[in-house]
Amino acid sequence: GCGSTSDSSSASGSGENGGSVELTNVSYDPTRELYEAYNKAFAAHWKEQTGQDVTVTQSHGGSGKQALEVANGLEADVVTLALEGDVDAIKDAGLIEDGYTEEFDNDSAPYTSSIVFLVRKGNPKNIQDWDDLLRDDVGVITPNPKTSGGARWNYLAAWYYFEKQGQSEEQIKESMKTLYSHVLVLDSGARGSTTSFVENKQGDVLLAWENEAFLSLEEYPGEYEIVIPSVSILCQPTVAVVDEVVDSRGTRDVATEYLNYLYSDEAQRLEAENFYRPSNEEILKEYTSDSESRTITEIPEDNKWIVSDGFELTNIDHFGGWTEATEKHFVDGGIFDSIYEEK
Amino acid sequence: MSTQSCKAGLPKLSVASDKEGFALKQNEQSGAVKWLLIAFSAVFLAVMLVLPLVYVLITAFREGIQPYLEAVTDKYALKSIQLTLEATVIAVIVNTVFGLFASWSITKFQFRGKKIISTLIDLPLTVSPIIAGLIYVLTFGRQSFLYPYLKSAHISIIYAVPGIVLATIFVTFPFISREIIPVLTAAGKDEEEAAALMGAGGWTIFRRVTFPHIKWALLYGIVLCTARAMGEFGAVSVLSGHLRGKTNTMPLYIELLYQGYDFTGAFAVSSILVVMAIIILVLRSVLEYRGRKNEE
Amino acid sequence: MKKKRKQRRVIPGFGLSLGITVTLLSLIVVIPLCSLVVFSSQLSFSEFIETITSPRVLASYRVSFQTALIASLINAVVGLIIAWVLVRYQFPGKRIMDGLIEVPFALPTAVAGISLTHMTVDSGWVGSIFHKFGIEIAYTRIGITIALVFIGIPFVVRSVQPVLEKLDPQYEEAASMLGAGRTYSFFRIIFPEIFPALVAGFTMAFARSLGEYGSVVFIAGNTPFKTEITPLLIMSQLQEYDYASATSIALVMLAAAFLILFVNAVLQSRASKIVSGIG
Amino acid sequence: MEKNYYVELKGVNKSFGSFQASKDISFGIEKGKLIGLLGPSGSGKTTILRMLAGLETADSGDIIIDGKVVNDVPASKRGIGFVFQNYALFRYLTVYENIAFGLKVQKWPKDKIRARVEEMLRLIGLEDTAKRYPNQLSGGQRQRIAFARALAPQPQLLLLDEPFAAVDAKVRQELRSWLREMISAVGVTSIFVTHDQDEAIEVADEIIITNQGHIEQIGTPKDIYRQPDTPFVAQFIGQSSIVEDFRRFAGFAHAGSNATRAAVRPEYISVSKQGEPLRFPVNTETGVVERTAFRGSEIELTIRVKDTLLTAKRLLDDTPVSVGETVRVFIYRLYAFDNEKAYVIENEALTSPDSVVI
Amino acid sequence: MEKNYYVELKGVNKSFGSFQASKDISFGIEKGKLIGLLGPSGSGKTTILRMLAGLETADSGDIIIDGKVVNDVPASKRGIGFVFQNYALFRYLTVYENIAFGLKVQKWPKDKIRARVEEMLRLIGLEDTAKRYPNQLSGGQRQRIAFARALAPQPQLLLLDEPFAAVDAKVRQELRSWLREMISAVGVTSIFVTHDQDEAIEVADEIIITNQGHIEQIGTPKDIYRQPDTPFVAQFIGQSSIVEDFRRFAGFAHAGSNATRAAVRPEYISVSKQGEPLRFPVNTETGVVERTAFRGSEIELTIRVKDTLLTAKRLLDDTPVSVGETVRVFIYRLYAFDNEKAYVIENEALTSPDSVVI
Ligand SMILES: Nc1ncnc2c1ncn2[C@@H]1O[C@H](COP(=O)(O)OP(=O)(O)OP(=O)(O)O)[C@@H](O)[C@H]1O
Ligand SMILES: Nc1ncnc2c1ncn2[C@@H]1O[C@H](COP(=O)(O)OP(=O)(O)OP(=O)(O)O)[C@@H](O)[C@H]1O
Ligand SMILES: [Mg+2]
Ligand SMILES: [Mg+2]
Ligand SMILES: O=S(=O)([O-])[O-]
Repeated sequence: GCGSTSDSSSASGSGENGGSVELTNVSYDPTRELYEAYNKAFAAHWKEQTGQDVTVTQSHGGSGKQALEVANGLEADVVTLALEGDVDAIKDAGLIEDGYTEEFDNDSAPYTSSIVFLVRKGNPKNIQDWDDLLRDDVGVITPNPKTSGGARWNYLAAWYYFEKQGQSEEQIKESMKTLYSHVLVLDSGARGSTTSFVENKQGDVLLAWENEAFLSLEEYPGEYEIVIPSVSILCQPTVAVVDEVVDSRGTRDVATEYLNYLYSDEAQRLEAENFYRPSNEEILKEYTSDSESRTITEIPEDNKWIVSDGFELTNIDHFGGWTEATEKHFVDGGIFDSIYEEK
Repeated sequence: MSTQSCKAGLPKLSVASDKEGFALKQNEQSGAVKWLLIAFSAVFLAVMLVLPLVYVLITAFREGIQPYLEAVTDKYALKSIQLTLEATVIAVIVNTVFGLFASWSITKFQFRGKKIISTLIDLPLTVSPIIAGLIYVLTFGRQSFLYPYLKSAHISIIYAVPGIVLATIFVTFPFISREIIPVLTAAGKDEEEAAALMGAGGWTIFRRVTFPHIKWALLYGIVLCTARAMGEFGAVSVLSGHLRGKTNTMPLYIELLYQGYDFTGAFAVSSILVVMAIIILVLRSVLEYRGRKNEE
Repeated sequence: MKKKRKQRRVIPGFGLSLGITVTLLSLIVVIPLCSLVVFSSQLSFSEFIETITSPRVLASYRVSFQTALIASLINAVVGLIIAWVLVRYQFPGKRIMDGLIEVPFALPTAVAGISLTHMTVDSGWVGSIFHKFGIEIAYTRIGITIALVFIGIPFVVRSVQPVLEKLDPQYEEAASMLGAGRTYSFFRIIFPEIFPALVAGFTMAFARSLGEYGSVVFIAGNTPFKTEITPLLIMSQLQEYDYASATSIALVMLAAAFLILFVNAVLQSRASKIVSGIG
Repeated sequence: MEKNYYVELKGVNKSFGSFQASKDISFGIEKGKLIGLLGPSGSGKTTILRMLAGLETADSGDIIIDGKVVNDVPASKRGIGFVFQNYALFRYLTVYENIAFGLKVQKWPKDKIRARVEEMLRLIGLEDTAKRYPNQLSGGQRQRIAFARALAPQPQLLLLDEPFAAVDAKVRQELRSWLREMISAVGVTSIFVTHDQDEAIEVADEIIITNQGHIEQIGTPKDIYRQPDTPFVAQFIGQSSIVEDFRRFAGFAHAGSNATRAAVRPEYISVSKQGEPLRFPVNTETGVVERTAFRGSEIELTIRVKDTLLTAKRLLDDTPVSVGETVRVFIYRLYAFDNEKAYVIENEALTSPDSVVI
Repeated sequence: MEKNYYVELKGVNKSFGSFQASKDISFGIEKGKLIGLLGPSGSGKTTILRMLAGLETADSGDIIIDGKVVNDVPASKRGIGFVFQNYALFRYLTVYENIAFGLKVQKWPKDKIRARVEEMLRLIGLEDTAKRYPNQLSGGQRQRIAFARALAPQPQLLLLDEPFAAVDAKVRQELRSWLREMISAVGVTSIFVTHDQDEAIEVADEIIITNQGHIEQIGTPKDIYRQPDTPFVAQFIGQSSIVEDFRRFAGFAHAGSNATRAAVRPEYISVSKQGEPLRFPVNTETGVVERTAFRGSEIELTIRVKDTLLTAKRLLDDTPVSVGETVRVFIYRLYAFDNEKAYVIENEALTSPDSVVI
């Protein structure tokens, strides 16, 4: 009973009016709520523009894992992943053409984010910064950098902190090892970690996407607090059209528009409301507060949730871009592996 | 090699026997031990098996009936139920066909390679579901030599419904044959020989002579196969691609809800799965009880 | 002597049934399993050895084997008691108890995993009790073990139960006529009779536990070196696109499953040699 | 005057649910005797044996062994040897361990156990099987091991439930004599159950005949064979033809008692060809041979006499008789019975003085 | 001159793996005869039957039924009735459906099936069991149903594999005569397998004796009983005592042939008390009675004669003989055998003119 033709290839032309089209968006873990909202907006937009009904099928999971599944045959028209490095993996498999980062604005990152700490109400362990994670009484929750994009950002942010402390590479590795030895649960995706921390009450601190942390604040008002470390990293989730798939399914137009529309004002606001930082400076400002407090206990009434000052954000360029960073830290036998191997 | 070894592999659902004979009499002498053991068993089963069931149901209705209904009638929930049922039905059909033919050839004929075949039939029982998923990824994925052909024929197997069905078939593959083979082995082949001698054809022999012997074993095999197929998580998870509404079976959808902070939804869908499985188990008991009664 | 005539098969349907059997078997089991071997051969032998003996992998074997072993041992003991209770005693609620044994089959592993996790976290129904005594269940090996006990219990009960039911009461009567007490005759006479079935049930539970994923991922902390089971490691290798490692480790697991089955087969054949002369 | 019984049952009853398997069973057995419990299937033989052994509890009545009422003594404490129908040898123990089992339980010292087991093995002539498992033995050998196992702890009473049921015809024959000799050699009081009359007659010192839960007759094999007490025994024992109205036969017309039916055994019928000299010329009947069957050493004849079919035998070396031939039939003796009792009745020719003998 | 055989086997061989279960089997059976295949367990009886039925394929040799070589005719087309050892009744079909099965397969019209099944049920006297399932019948009843099922499609040849093995001793006795009569009534050529000589002797027109895969002797029961051809048959048939050097016995010193061993059957031994008149005063031996056993209608004596134990019988009504008594023993006849053949040897007293008869 195997071998029926896949039903995801049933795009019925992109005729001027009427008809329908299906699109598959393979994304990373925390964007579930964002794309649920965005897909509605986009459907309306596309209907208006072409008269076609568009149905978007979502798939979420650890970003790295998602990328590999796409590379391995999961038929995604577009990927909206946690980092460029993951899209590169798909590119390396030959599914995406070179130069995809130039295809859309802002290096094909329609929204950005950063890494923050989520702690329990009242911050009982008084966790303020990265070095607090080295304390023996602190249990840390973060996903597996091998499979999760967020986890890689977490890792690099921590690395950068220790670097800033003036530690040598050996010392940094030592610190990282200590940090990871405090990790209680190493899930395969950001959402898995959030569940472990929030629902299953594991650990004292969750290293989280900013958006994920705010979402928890929203879902569990009064139960958690966000602590912004003194140093973090600007996360640039990257989107791309999967050329091989759209070409074979004839969905390039809608797929391209799907990603393009992420930069529209409507979408940018939607992203901000889902706690992603819009790439549109104007809209970014609408949500930026002037507070300098690095502890956030609730979502501000005025919806200005973005704290812009009082801490330093590095970015991937500091690590020489994703190719280099992956090569050094995350490949098999990279630094991350060595952190585990020597136990 | 594993033909024999797995003989006791699949649990037998047996109707509790009433004849106690000697044992009962002896136990009269040591009521204390008896009740101690019964109590131990009851507590163990209550905590290990009943409590999780109760937990699922209670959590499902924690927020009342309305959210429950919403959760289980959600578009994606219905899709996942449909997919699960599809995969289960196909797996049961394939495995029933396989089970019947396999047990027929193994118990009614002598041939070379029989041992190997029975070993291979049992193999999926001991293979981790993850590995079960993995082998299909390897066989049909992009890096497989088959991929270009599949691609040009527009056939998707992994990260699509066929992969899910395949994985489900694999993990439940031996369930039915393993129930039937011991019954047929015990029954021997005299009756079939007698029928063949009288000139009966294969189908007649099967329908009139063999089938009545195996019907309860077959029913039990189907029940186990169904229950396991509906609940399969690991193998399907590897192959699914988690496309919401397309390749999410119920267990995967439950995971998705669970991770989307929708615990009510997760447990609501779980409760459906639990109830379906319990219905099947009960149905089977009733059918078997009735059938056995009729036979007497 | 003339060449032997070919044995005619009396019962019809040999070609058809064997044909269908072999075809399905090849398509669903044999060919896919072969790709496992093919893929693991991407690695050289030394790489293969290195992969399957790297510290994290070794640690995952330890976790998997340890928890599976403990769980199956618990199952062997508890399963034996339950089977005994179900066969030998008459008490109210017996039928229900008998029907319950199948619950782990009916309850999907993921659901089982989630609900067991919820129950055993520090704030859970069961976890809170143990938490008072400083025992953590969820996200520890204890949790994994509990999940494995859950999925393994029917194997033991259902393999011992029929043997116990069929066990001729005369063995016990004979022992008691020779003056043996109940305990003595249980260990000397009954136990050897049900031992092969117990081993078979234990083996199945063990093999299943080694491979179990669904119920364990939720309750295991999934922390490398501590609570990462081998199937999860294979899963993460898979998700890391490291097929060579995934298949290598999968091969080890497969070999382990075979070994377990083989040991069982040897024990069964020993037992059957003693009682029937055919090994 | 009461005898000095070693084993005694007094008014024992036993029901399974509403079915009464033993009805008011009373009998006594002297020390050293070998008793056969004989009866049709389901007549309650095994039940009696199991109550004696303590494997079943009597509903009422007393079981007395060696002067002690043992009603409340558990099976394991009665010190009785029991040989089960299918032996119930422990399958996972070797022959040696099987025989040693009872001794180990009684905590005999190791060397004594060894000596005793070896002695038993010698006794049953199976010294070289000590290390084997039961399934590696033939049926007859297993039977002997079961016997040795039961005897090893030196019980004062040995019970055997159909000890020969599971062995095949040829071996059974040998085993019977063997067991008979063994038991008299050891001198243990024994009761064995059988539903085969040849077996009971051949092996037992005394036979207890059971039927539908009660005892029909107790006596030596010869008594039982020659003097059946009840209609059941008259018909059950021997290979009888049943005659509806025996008074029609010459020589039985004036028999006392009002019984009309009778059992006639082949060995009490003499068949002569026309012209052969007759021992009792009076009271012979004529009959027509309906069937002859070769029975190895004899020829079995089915003869119609006065509309009744009788079975008789002639020796192989006698002049052959053929089907349809008219022959002369003389019935020496028959067992008449009514609903309650059986009576031995001899042909009047044997008892009245006016019968002429040539 | 060749007989007109209905069934014939010519040089048939069959091996299972390296084990040769049938060695050069050749025999012929006339139409309408009832043949017994008799031999010890494992001697290849079932194998022969199964090859005839087509359930097993002979490695070489021809099987001829009704003049046609059927080697290549499949079992289902040979039109043979087969009664399996354990009946192989269809457990999930009623008695009626069991008997009707073969007819349905042959697409008989419904009303004819009904008529035939009812006829068969009447024939076997089980009209009222039609609706029952096999497990609701007794062993003897099942046997009859199996028989009816095999006969219903009117086969020309009926094969029965140990038809009485599964029923108990008393029922077996009845069934034997029943079957014998049934088969002669129906007139179907039949072959039945047994390992019980009494059964074969009683039921069969002709007996084929098998041993270790080959045929030892073919003949009527009487022939086989009286004239065993081979050492195996001489020992296998009857209840013989084996004598190591029979020439030591008076009356056998000058027997031709160089055989030394012999089988002596009880019925060829006459035992007389001292003082009883002797039929053959010459060539008697004296012996000491070692054991007497009551055997119902007879007394079995074990007598030591010239250091050899002989089994003999005396009638119950003869003057009793007691253990230790010296008696006179006359052996009429014995079966001497060497490694290849058996010879009937009569006591010289019976053949030489100088023996005196009183
Ligand atoms: N445990 C029991 N429960 C119910 N009925 C029983 C039980 N044991 C024996 N019976 C019944 O009691 C009757 C006598 O049984 P018992 O075994 O003593 O007969 P038996 O003379 O030994 O027969 P057989 O020769 O067949 O062994 C039978 O009708 C049997 O069905
Ligand atoms: N299918 C088989 N495979 C191997 N050996 C066989 C097979 N069938 C029969 N044999 C062997 O062939 C020999 C003859 O077997 P067969 O069944 O013909 O004996 P039999 O005379 O019918 O014995 P019994 O009286 O025990 O039924 C036996 O030694 C048996 O083990
Ligand atoms: Mg009995
Ligand atoms: Mg046979
Ligand atoms: O969604 S993650 O890739 O950040 O796990």
